[in-house]
Formats: sequence, C-alpha cells, structure tokens
Amino acid sequence: MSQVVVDVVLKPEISDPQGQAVLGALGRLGHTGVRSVRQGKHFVLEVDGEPDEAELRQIAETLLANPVIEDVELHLPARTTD
Amino acid sequence: MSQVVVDVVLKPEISDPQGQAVLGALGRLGHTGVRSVRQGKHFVLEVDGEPDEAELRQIAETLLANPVIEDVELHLPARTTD
Amino acid sequence: MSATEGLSELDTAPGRTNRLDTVALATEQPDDAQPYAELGLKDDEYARIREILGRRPTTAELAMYSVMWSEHCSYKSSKVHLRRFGDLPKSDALLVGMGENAGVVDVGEGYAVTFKVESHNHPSYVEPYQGAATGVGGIVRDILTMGARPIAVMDSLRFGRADAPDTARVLPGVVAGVGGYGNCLGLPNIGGELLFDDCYAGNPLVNALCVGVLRHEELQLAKAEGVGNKVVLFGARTGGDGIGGVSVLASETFDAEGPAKRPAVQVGDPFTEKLLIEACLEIFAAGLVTGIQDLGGAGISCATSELAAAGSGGMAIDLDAVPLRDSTLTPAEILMSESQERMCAIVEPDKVEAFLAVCAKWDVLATVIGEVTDGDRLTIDWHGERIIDVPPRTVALEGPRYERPMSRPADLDALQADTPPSSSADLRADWLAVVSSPDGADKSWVTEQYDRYVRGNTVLAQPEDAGVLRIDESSNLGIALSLDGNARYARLDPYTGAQLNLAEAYRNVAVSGAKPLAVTNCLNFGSPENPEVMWQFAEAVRGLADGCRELGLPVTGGNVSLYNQTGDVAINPTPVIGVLGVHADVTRRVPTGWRADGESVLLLGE
Amino acid sequence: MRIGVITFPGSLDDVDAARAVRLAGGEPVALWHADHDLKDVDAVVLPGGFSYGDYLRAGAIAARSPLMADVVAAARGGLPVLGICNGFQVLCEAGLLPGALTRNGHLHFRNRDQGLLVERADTAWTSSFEQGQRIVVPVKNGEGRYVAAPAELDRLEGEGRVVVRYVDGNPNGSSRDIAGVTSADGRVVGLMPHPEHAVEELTGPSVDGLGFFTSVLSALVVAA
Ligand SMILES: Nc1ncnc2c1ncn2[C@@H]1O[C@H](COP(=O)(O)OP(=O)(O)O)[C@@H](O)[C@H]1O
Repeated sequence: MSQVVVDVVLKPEISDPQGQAVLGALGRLGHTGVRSVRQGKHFVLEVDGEPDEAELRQIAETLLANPVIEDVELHLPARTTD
Repeated sequence: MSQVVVDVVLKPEISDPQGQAVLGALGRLGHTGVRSVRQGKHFVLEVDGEPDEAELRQIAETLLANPVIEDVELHLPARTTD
Repeated sequence: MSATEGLSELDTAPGRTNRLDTVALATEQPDDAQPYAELGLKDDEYARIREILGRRPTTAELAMYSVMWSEHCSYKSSKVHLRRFGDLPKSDALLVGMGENAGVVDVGEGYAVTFKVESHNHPSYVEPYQGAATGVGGIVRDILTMGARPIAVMDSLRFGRADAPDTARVLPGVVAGVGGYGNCLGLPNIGGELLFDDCYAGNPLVNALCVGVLRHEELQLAKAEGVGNKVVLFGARTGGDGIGGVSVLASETFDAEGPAKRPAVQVGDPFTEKLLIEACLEIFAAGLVTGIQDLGGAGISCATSELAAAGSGGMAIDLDAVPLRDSTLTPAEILMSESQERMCAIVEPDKVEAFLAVCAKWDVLATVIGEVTDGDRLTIDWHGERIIDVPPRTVALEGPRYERPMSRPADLDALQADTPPSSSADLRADWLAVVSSPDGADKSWVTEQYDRYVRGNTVLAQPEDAGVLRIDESSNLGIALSLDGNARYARLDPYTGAQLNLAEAYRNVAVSGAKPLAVTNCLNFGSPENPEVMWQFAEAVRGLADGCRELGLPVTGGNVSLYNQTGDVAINPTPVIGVLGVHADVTRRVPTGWRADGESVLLLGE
Repeated sequence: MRIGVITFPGSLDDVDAARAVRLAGGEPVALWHADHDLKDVDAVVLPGGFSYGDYLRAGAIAARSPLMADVVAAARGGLPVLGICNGFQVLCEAGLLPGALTRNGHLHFRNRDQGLLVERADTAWTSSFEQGQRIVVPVKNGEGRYVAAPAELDRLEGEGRVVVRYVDGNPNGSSRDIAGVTSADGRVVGLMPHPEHAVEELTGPSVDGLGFFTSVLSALVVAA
C-alpha cells in the first residue's frame, strides 16, 4: 500500500474568488505580509502496491482535475529501496 | 517573496463524502487499485520576505482550516542560505 | 473525564483491561463499579437499570441506556406536560398522531401530509455549517420514515445580536448549511424565520421543518413485527462521528466557553441522503418492508430498541455485520454513533433479495444485521459474545419521568409592569428602534441561498407569510405552512405568548386562503433543572394546548429542546409553532401585498 | 416527439424538465445514467441538480457515466441536447461544450429571477424566441460562473456561440455575463438558468422558459 498525493490548482489565468476571499480576510485580520492566496484541492490516494505513475497521472489529469481550468501536481512516494 | 503551501485535510474520524464519491467513480472507471481517497484543500500563499512560521501556523489553523473537523499541514520553503 | 472519553474505555469490563464486557461477565461480577455518572445517569436511574436487568448492566448496555434515557431521547422532563397535547379532542383529519416519527394528516383526495419541526441548536453552535446541514438531514429522514416523499423544508433561526462577532461566525455557516443540504436534496425551502436577540448569543436556535406527502395506503410504521423477519441497516457506513452527541450535546448547558464536551462533529452527506430517499420510495412502492426507522440521535441503540419496543416480539442483532468506516470502533461506540444518512428496515426473508437490489440500483449500501425473534428481549452479539440482553421497552419507552419543581420567575411582575413611552422623544426612539431592528430587515440575503423552485410545485414562498405547495397537478389540491415564534411575548407571559405564536402561524396560513388543519411545534427552552424555566415550559405547553383546543386543531408532533442557555442564563422561552393548512385549489391562493391601483383596503378584527 | 430526460444519481430537476416537455407538447422519456440506452429519443435534456453531490467538481462524475458516452456520440451526429444548470456542467465536463463552470464569484448559492438576453434564436433550443428578446427565468446555482481562457472567450464571441447572456445583473460573476453557450452546429445548448422553472403562471416568475422546449419540438418537426 502506498500513498500518493495529487494537488490540483487553478491555472494562473483563471480567477480564484475563494483565494481572494481568504486574502481579504487576512488583510482585515492584520496579516498584511501575505500578498496572494490561491486555493486548490488536495487529494490523498492509497493505492495497492507500487503506484503506477502513468495510470495515476491519467487519473489526476482526466478525473481529479478539469484540464480546461486546472493544472495538477502529482507527488509519488519516494521509491522504497529495500 | 516566498511561497508557503498549506494543505488542509479532514481529521481521520470525520467522514469524507467527497473522497468517497471520487473513489466510487474510480472504481466504475476500472481503477480498482485505488483503495481510498481523501479530499482536502490546498492553499498557496505568497508572503513578503522570510515567512514567519508562528504567524503562518496561526493563519492556517484558525482561518484556512476549521479546527473542529480539519487538520493542517504547513509546508514552508527550505530556508535560502545566501 | 468527558463522556466521549468515558466511552472509549467502555466495552472492557470495569476494573479490567482488554476483556470484553459481556452479559455473562456482568452476571458473574455484579458489583463492579461503573462510570454511569460520567455518562449522565443519576444514582437512582442507574439503580433502576440494575433492577430491570437483575444485575449490573454490561458496559454496552450502560451506553445504550445512558443515551436513550438522556433528556433529548427520553423527554424525561417534558413528558408529563406534553400529555396535554394528547388530551386534545380527536380530529377527523388526524391519521397518525403523536408518538410516531411524525404526525400524518388527511388532506383529501386520498392524499396525506406529514410534517414536523426539530431543533439542531447545539451542534449548529459547535460547527454551524454541518450542524445546520445535519439538522435538515435528520428531519427529512423522519418524514421519509412515515412513507412520504419529502416535498419541502422550512427553517426558523435565531442568533445573538446581528452585529455581535460570533453572529458573523455562526449565521453565514448555518444559512449555508441549511441551503447546502436542502438544495442538494432537491427540496424547495418555502419559508422560515430569522431573528436576533442577545439571549441567543451563546446558544443560537436552528429549527428545521420538513413536510412530505403520501397516499393513505403508503403509510409506514416504525415497528418490528413477524418472527424471522430480517433487520436491514442501509445507507452510510457507521463511523466515529457524533458518538453520544445526543446525550452529551443536547442535554448539557454550554458555559461562556461553549460546550465542555466536544463529541466528534457529524458531517452531512446530502447526496447519500438523496439516494436514500429515492431508494426508500422505490422500496415502499414495491411493498418490500414491514417496518422502518431512521437513525438519528443514539443511532443503532435507538433504532433497534424503538423498532423492537413498538413490535410484539424481540430482536437479535449481530453487531459484527454493521459496515464500519473505522474498524477500530468499539461495540459501544458502534451502538451510539450518530453517523448520518442511515435507516433500518424490517424485511420479510423472501423480500430481502429484492430489497437489496433496489439499494444496489441506487448505490446504497444495505446489510442484514439481525432478525425479529419471538420472546421479548433485544439481544446484541459481538465477536460471538452477548453484550446486550435487555427488554427493549425499558430502553425506548419506559425511561425516567420527572415532575420537576416549577416556580414563576421572580422578575416577571417587573417585566410585565406597563411602562409606555412617557414623552414623544421616547416614542420616537422606540419607533426608530423597531423599524431599524434587523428582525425587520430584508431577508433575501438568506432566502436567495435557498432553492425555492425545485420540484416545480412551489406556489408561494419567501417573502410570503405562508409557503404554499401544489400537491396534485390535475386537481390543484395543495397545502400551506407557516412556522412562527415570538420569544419576547413568551418571556413576558409564556401561556399567552405561546397562543400568540399559534395565532400568528394560524393567521398566516389562513390569509393564504388555506383551511388550517394541524399543528407541530419545537419548544426551545433553558435548563429543566431550573424551576423558573420549567414553569415557563409548562405554561407554554398549557397555552398552546388551550389555543389548539379553541381552534379545533390537533398537535401532531414536535420536538423539545432543553438546556438552551449560556452559563446560568436561559434563552427567552422560544416555542416555535408550525401550522399546516389545506388548499382545495391552489390557483386561488392569495399572495401578500397590494396588487393593483384602486383596490379597497379593509381592516378586519378588533 | 420523444424527448429523453436523463436521471443521474443526484439529479433533482428531472421531474420539472419532464413536466416542461409535456407542457410544450412533447413526450418525456425517462433515461437512466447507468444504461447504454437512449431509447430512440429525438432529443435529450440533462436536468439540473447535484449529480454525485457535485463532489469533486459539478458535473465531473456524471460526465463519465455510461449513458454519457452514447449522448456524446449521438450529439456529434446531430442529436439535439440541452443541458440545464448541472446538465450544462456535465456537457462542459464531457467536452461537448467549451469552457467550465466554477464557484460563484460571491461564493454563495444564489436563487433569483433573472433577466436574460437571447442572442441566438437559431439553435435547436431557441428558435421560438426572437433574437434580442429579453426573458425572465430563475437561476439557482453555487457553481455557475462561466470561465474560459480569454482567447477562447474571444473565439466563442467571434463565432456567435453565446446563446443567452445575463441582463439586469450578473448573478454569479460569469465571464462576459455569459449564461449559456452552444456547440458550433447549434444542436447542443447549455445554460445555467432554469427554463423548466418558468413554464406555468402558478409556479414560475414567467412562462418564458417554455420557449426552449417548444423550439426543439418545432426543430424536430421541420427536420422530419
Ligand atoms: N413539543 C412537542 N409536541 C408534541 N409532540 C412532541 C413534542 N416534542 C416531541 N413530541 C413527540 O414525541 C415523540 C418523540 O419525539 P422525537 O424524539 O423528536 O422523535 P424521534 O424519535 O423521531 O427523534 C414524537 O412523536 C414527537 O412528535
């Protein structure tokens, strides 16, 4: 069993009202050092055995993200060496 | 300017209907090797100068996450050494 | 020790570690000390459990009795007063009265309507979105359990001052939660209330109403009959959420810091509930169940003991069969879990296959967990050992009952003393205070977050005084509903205040053009252990019952929410009253407001 | 004329869409997401609701259901398809319509009676209207903000693919007030507002929505 993390983020040209709302709240609370906030999704998948990178990339790019508006970052576990 | 990532995940005992729905879809699409899916939020913050860990942790735990049902993972950039 | 912590130590026999506490062990070791006080049971209540069982309870039995005998589940402080509603004259329209999950009223043409209002106050304070969402989910399941298709919801909300910081935390989450859940179920929201008062700052009120419609012959009852019939648990998996939430949260007073005990919050899954609704309606239509119960407070403990208590036999459950989300749960935790979106049905053996097939079609998980037995015991086994062996009626129906002391509030005379404004400046100030009150402000920020159109039968909704729904598209038969409360009147005089609330809801339904038929209510009060609160409660019930007698309306059901206070300070007594009316022809409904130039204005009444 | 209405798990306005088809004079035919069976219908409506709870992304999981493969193939062959609200989201996720629908700019679900400008009165679903006609139809959504890359929006505008646009206020922050778009051939239309909730005086703010359903019936008569 291994754990794979997929982060889905909006493409830079797509506006992000949720991130904007967080930024506005931070400003009101006095956290003025934060310049920008973007909100995305974070998936943690448990897969049987060694993860199959090609399959996981396909899952990430076609189901977990909508390629019209989102990009994905796939984080596979460091391969165990024993 | 540095970039800080905050992942917000549901506490393990809290049910995750969104992750369940994704898992169901993966099964129907034939990706049977995925055993579980948990869905969380992924925030990317740009902050002025060196990030202040205590402040960011407070932001993460009180504003970005709902501490009643969620945990946070804070990823600070590796400190630049120049 | 919090109740939840107390529970995780349950299941192992008292004084020992790692040995499952079983009926055999409880008989063998009758005198072991047990943490009943931490679970909210009083000395005499614990003594009664021992007397009923003739031995000490097992730890799982103790858990079961403690939730089922909590204020929220047993109505132990309110029952003696609620009897007044049962004493009202019989109404021909009433098909099912108090005591079932919701009352059922005949509205003609072979249709019946079931409706009920319920509170989710404390959970909504702890986690506004999920608290409010699961409040809607719970009341919808009550209506579904009667065999009805849920067709609309309403919500009555009260918060602290509109400009208080905590209101900014609680109100948006509650509104989003009511909307998020109801919208996703496809139930139009046809009305409600939004009011502000300091007394709710540490204890907001979230009352949700659901209404459903069925044909007379489709009525279902929560009853386990027929030896050999199977007990089927269906819907979501059971997890560690909301363990003991009912007894812990709803039967406890919050201090200024909020609740001392925090059971895990329940997270609603409206999508699963929507599938449950469709699966249940298909199951009812095919005649596949003989009894059904929803799982709400006290989870499996409540559903199994209530089903068995209402039937004529016993029930045997194999707890290992319950599908879990978390394999580390102990048996007591499984019994008390309040995981949402679950139902329990009694199914004849030769219909089990068809039942499971409907569930599979709707992607609803369904599992046989036991069967109806002859005899009169509810037994529950875990890993092959008996951990529960009780007479179910003692759990579900024969809980404690209190005649709590009552006294008229000492400050009432001073409050009632009439002090009209003495100068025109005072009058002006009072008038400005009234017209600028957020209570009178436009509510569209709230109502725009609710779907009013779904199902295509909403004839009137916000901002009308009553919601009106079409029931039959060919005959235009319909219903009207209004949900109202005025806690300031009730604080001044709970007897008259309850009647004024009833009269308001009644008028709202009547002016839409409907004939009022029946009443539901949610009684939100402070701690019953405070004699002044108990007096307010009793007076409000007496007022409501007398008002209903005068108007010739039955009370078909409702909900009592006690312990609504912050520290020692109770909320204003807040009876929220729902009135249901029938429209023979909804096309003749009367909306609020002037319609055309030149119409005459008449004032009716004194 | 047989108009299919698909029910996905979590579809809500399927009963309303079927009623609208009936009131327009068509025969509604119930279609089930898990079947590979379009039942010989002459057109298909994807109704509103929260298919699969709108978990993941609105419409994402439903777009991958068995029946959608048949709908995509038939639409490529010219079958008229209307996606309303969640149905529009499904059509975008399935690649039948361009762009995507995202969380409303103000982050709230919003239900209100909405003014719309009909910009294309020559699609399979809008021929009963006049070009430039203003209509009122309810909107109700939490994820109705239409987005696409700016160049893509320019291309769509250039090709006249915007069918209806919000007027008298944009309820969700949609790019360029876009409320609905069409495929290049004008057979597939998706919109966020709910025409099926504006088909009867008794229950809707207008009966303007009926036009979408009468349009497809007359388009089919012409074709037959
Ligand atoms: N204020 C009330 N007025 C009338 N009936 C009530 C009231 N409160 C509770 N009841 C009735 O008592 C019974 C138990 O209520 P409750 O525990 O809320 O039902 P459930 O078991 O569905 O949760 C129900 O039949 C309910 O209608």
